[in-house]
Amino acid sequence: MTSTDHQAEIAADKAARKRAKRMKRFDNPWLNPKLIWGAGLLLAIVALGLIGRMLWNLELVYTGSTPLKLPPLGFENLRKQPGVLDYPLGTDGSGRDILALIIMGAPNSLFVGLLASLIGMSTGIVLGFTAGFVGGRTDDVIRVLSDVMITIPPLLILVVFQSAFGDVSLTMMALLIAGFVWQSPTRLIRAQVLSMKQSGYVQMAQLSGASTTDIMFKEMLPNLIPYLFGSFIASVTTAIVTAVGLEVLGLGPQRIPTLGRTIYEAINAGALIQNLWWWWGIPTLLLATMFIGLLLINLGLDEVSNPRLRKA
Amino acid sequence: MSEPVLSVRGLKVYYATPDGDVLATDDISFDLERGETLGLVGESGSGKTTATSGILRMVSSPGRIAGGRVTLDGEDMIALSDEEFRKRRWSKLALIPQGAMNSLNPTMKISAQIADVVRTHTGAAPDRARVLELFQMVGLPERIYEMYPHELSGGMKQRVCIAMAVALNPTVIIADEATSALDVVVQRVVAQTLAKVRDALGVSMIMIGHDMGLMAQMVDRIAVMYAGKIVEIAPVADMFARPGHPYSKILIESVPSLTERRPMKITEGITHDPRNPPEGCIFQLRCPHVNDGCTKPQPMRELRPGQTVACHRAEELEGAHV
Amino acid sequence: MKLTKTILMGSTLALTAMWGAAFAQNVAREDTVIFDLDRTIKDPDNFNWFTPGTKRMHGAHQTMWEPLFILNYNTGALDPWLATGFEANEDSTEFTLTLRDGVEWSDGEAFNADDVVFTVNMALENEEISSREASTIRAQVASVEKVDDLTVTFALKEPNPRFVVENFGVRIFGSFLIMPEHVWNGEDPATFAFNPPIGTGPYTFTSAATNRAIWDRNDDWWGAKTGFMDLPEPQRVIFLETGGAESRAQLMVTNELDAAQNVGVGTFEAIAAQNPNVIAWHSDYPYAASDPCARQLEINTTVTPWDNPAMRKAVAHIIDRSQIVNVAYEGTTVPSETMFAQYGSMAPFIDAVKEAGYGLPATADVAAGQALIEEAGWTKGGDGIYEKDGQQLSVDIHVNSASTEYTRTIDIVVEQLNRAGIAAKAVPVENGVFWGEVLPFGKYEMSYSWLSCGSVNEPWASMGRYTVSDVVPVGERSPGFNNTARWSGDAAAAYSAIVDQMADLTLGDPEIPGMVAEAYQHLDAEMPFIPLVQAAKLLPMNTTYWTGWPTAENYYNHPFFWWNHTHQIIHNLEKAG
Amino acid sequence: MGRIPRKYLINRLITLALTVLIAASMIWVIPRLSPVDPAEIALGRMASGAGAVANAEEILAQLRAQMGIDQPLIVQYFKYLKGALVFDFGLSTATFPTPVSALIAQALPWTLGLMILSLVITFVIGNLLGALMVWDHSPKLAKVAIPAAMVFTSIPPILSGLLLMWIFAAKLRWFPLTGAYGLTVDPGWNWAFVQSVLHHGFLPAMAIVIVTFGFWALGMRGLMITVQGEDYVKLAEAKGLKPRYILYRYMIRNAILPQITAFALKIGLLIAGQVLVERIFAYNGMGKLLYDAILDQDFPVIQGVSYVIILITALSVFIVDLIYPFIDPRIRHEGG
Repeated sequence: MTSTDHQAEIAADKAARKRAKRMKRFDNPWLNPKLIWGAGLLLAIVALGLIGRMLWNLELVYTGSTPLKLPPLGFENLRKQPGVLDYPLGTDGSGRDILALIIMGAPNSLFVGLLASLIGMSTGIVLGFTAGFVGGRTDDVIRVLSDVMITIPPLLILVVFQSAFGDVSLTMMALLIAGFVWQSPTRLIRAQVLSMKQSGYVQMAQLSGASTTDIMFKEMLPNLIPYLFGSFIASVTTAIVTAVGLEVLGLGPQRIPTLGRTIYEAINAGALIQNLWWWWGIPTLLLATMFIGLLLINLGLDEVSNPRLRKA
Repeated sequence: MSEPVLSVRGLKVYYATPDGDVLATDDISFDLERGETLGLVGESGSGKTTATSGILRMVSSPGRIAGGRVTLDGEDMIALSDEEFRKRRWSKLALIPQGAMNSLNPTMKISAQIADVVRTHTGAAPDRARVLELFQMVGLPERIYEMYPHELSGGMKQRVCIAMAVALNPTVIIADEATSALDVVVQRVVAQTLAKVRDALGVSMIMIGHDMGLMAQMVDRIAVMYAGKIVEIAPVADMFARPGHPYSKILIESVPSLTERRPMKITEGITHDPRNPPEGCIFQLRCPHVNDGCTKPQPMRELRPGQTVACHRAEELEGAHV
Repeated sequence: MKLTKTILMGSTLALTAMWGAAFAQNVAREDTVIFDLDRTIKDPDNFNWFTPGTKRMHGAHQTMWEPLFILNYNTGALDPWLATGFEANEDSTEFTLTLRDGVEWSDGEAFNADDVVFTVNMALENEEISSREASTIRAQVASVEKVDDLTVTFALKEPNPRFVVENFGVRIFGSFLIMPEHVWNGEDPATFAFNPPIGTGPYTFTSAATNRAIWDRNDDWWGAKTGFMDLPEPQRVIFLETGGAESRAQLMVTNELDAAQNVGVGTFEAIAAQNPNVIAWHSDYPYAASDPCARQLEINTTVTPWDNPAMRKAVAHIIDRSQIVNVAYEGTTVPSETMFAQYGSMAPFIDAVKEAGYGLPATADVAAGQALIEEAGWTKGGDGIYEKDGQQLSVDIHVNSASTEYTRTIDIVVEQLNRAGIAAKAVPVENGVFWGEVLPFGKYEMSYSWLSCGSVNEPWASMGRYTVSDVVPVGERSPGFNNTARWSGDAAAAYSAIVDQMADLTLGDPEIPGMVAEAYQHLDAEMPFIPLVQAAKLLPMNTTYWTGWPTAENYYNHPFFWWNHTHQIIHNLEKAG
Repeated sequence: MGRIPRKYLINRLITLALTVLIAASMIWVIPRLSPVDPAEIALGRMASGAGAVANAEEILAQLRAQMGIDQPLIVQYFKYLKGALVFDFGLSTATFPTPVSALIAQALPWTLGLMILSLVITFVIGNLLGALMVWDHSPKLAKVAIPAAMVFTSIPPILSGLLLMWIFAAKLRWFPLTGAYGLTVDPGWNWAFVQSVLHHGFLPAMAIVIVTFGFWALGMRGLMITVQGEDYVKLAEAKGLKPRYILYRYMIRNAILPQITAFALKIGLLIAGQVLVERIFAYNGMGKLLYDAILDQDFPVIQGVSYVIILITALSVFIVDLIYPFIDPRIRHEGG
């Protein structure tokens, strides 16, 4: 073997190793670009909340702490007042700084969405597994319960909450919404469990004397994870949309700034006709960002679990 | 010999991956004579189904037809527009699919699924008598006319697929492992039905499968595929008597008799990375007879009339045991 | 399947029934005046105003049912309408009303003393009819008698010099409306729907759905025939539900509405910028007209530490009224100087209080307030909040969440108190709960309200609400929402004595202003409630089709067109152009 | 189409009755958990107008009697159930003493008519767009435009309504601003009225469509991905069927089935979800009624509306259960 051959071989080997490394990276389906972008957008919102809290004066979320209805920097409002650096995203009709509002509000909306669907999903997982695995009367009860719950309008319950407590906290709101997002994971998991019960490896596990809970959580759960992830993201979206809907109705938390409540106040104050677009527009933009983030994660997850969808 | 009804030349179907193309079907060429049945064999993943996808232009993303020519009745199939090609489908080139269990639309009646293909290509729906005639041809009872797929057994569904394939008297039928999902008895009966229909209509057929025993009974010639390439084509008798390629030998020796079945002989050695095939013979990593010459390109060459093979040691190995 | 069918059929029937009343011929837009309705007409087929609901303010008492008198907010005088005048006896226990001659119901029957006696007796005899006006009559009137066709005498249970203005004069919102005896006779007043309705007004009912009511002019109106007044110019009056500030603003811009309900000042400016024909009470900033109910902070005088008058006084010092005006009202109103609504007719009393030195400053004197708190033994803790015996000085302020006007005001007060060292917190409560459970039972420390509301042309109506006779323990209902602060003690007793004396004096008695000032010293010293700001309503009015709207320059009366006095507005409208 | 076996029908009916009974009981119990006394609230509301009311205790006792809340809870409960059977929910507290049923009768036609229609349109559009996101033959633009359009789903419906109102009614004046029909048309079954109803209904319907189609589109997308991989779709392609025919008969036809169930389950929620759209357009459907009732804490009305929503949902599920075997031949009418 000549030395040039040898060198060529080394080079080829290097190239191959590099290629293998790259392949590995690309082959990891979790590094899907949509997934990364989606997660990035959500993280940006969380970061806005965390970093904003450190850098910005949060006293500005209180009524009357700023001049009214100032536009964002570089714009002018109907009264020809220009935006100022002190309130770069403008102020609302009660003298509150929009930037401070979204620093406080945006993570709150995300928090409600995540918490609600986390609780909802956990309930759904437990009930879905129980219904699918135990079957019989238990299954009937869970099915009827979820059918009943899906028919009851959440508004009714929230109105009662409000009259009982005067106000709802973020956690209470999340709990309430969780009461309306557990049904679909329950159904999904029940159906999956029923079909998986027939599959070989679960029967094998049963024959080998594994306990029911072991089979449920050690054998079946891991196989359901892609479904659960997709379902989780979908329910976060639903929960945020529901929460914002309630806030826009004026039924959300009263004293805690949320994006929905900011939009509610803007609409109540006639912000549209006054061309105070930053008041409703910026929170809406943030909601849209959140939604796009969740949508991208959802699309990304589909591609992870369904390679056919991956682009060349 | 007359003009072949179907001629495939240098067909390449590549699947794109982030790290370069997978050569699912690389440069395959063969002819199908009129009235002939060609068997296409090889182990799973050897590119048999991909090859038919290429011929049927049903390669979906991320795959693509990277080159080659398919001529059917003297017409270049690859050059046709999508819409033109769609019109050729089924009327000239029909498919009996691999998974008959799931190949029928669960929400449409059997008769409607036969009717819609006829209507699409002839402009008029077939009358009931024609559909029943097709049923009779494949041995299906009349009562299934009003039935839905889930009400049929697997064998019946496969017959429906056969009936559907011949509904328009196509020039060529591709039977893609048409019987592999069925149990042995049913398999035999369905295969007989298929043979019967083929003989009755005199249609040319490409039969895909890995069951050499079944092939021996059904086909006129056999093409053996390995890792996306055709390594040998020969008349069925020659193939069984004097296989030219070591891989063909392995396949054949895995069939001890026509009645007894046993798994294909497992060969030692590693398969190559499909993105990065070795220089020269595609089979060199698993071939028991590999030598230095195997790293040189192995073009198909004629071993004897009608039998072509892609192995430079074909002559010396002939007769040798694996 | 059967159930679905039943529902479908039922709703189809309801739909057809709802549209039963046929519309009259089309009336051109320039002959129509469209008023804004901020509520759904829940029960458009029912015109029994004795039961509550939107049964009057969708045009019924603005176009069809006329009051006996209309209180003129500018002059303080009672303008006669269906009645021509009244006389009271010496001690204000007997009132004799004279009705106008020639008044007719729209079906041609004469309107006379029989109708008045019949309607009043109906209210007296039927306890189940629950409208506020009927209850008030029941509470005040002992008996009613017809003297002749045009004269009626009322005997009262107690002396009440304000009897006519309170019951028949459209003092606030409505008045006791007289119903036609020939229609109502023999009907159960609690359930009678009175459909089709008739009245004496120049308009008759044409049709109503949940979101609009249409009234068409009766060219045979008695007023034109007798020369009382010309026929009003609009041929048709529509009350239209608009669905919130944004939509009413858009309707105003596109000239699909002639008079709109309250909007914010920014919204008004935006409307006016897009439609220069739209005007308001004042032609310039602050545009708005003042509302008769001034806003206040009510303090529960039974809860420590707010049972100490000095502490209440301290809060009064800390509150900066001008900031409330600037932020919550965007400058469209003014800080309250006294407990009274600042109408021209109230000027003598307000001036008397101010001259006596009890007028309230517009800005805060935080230092004075803090001095009072410190005198009471509180010291500032590390976080800037006052403490005593390890307890922080804190307060919950209940506020009705129905309007951002309310919540925003309290948000500001809360901020002001916190900055001064009182840990204040707003507790927003739903409208019905606020009025039904919080206020009357004294279940609050401080609350935002307008309970000193009432006086528009004399002081007693407001002042009489804080007398000791209405004091009940916390947990019991304050009678008539009077003195929910539960203000008692020597000062309160002295105040009550003067106010009770005032009650029996006739309207316009020259002694009253002096007595007001005398009584007010006790209020000023003890502050059971702290007047905040005057309330204001910014009502956009459109001059594209109609002119003659009530404004500060054209002050024939106030512009609240959901009140019973709107007859005056409609009579004043003139076609534009 | 076969006939529905009696046993199956009875079974479904029992499930229907049971669901409605439990749900109806829950909406009866929930408001009673609230510490608020409806009679006090009604009185408070009377007083809130002018800040005073005479003879409070007397009126209160009457209100209690008329509302039936002076009776023992168990009596109230059975009275409620009995009333619910004939759609009698007592009297509204906000507009006392209007019967709740009268309020619902006014609102229901609009909800059943236009609002459900718009929900059906949403369902059709959403599913179609979801299918187009997956379909190989969709225009390139669709694959970019549809996911982009789905961002609207994140916008609160009230904002979408206001923006549509602002652009198409206030600025362009293509559509009327508010109301369910014009001021000058004669309500009844005549063309001018129908036209006016459609003209007025378009924007509220659109406001609902653009914020809810994304939900269906996403669901459909997932289902289409699964169906697209099915052998029968591949065979259909090999059969040379026209792509559009494959899309409708082979793909959507199969993918839509779970969506139909979801629609039946969601319909009540969707009706309740459009309260603010109805409010800003002053469109007097069930949503608006519910909105007003919420603002007024008018529990009898909230109860009545919730009951009707529950009934609509339960009936939709019932109907879907009955017709499902006809749209999905794999399912039979079985006992369970």
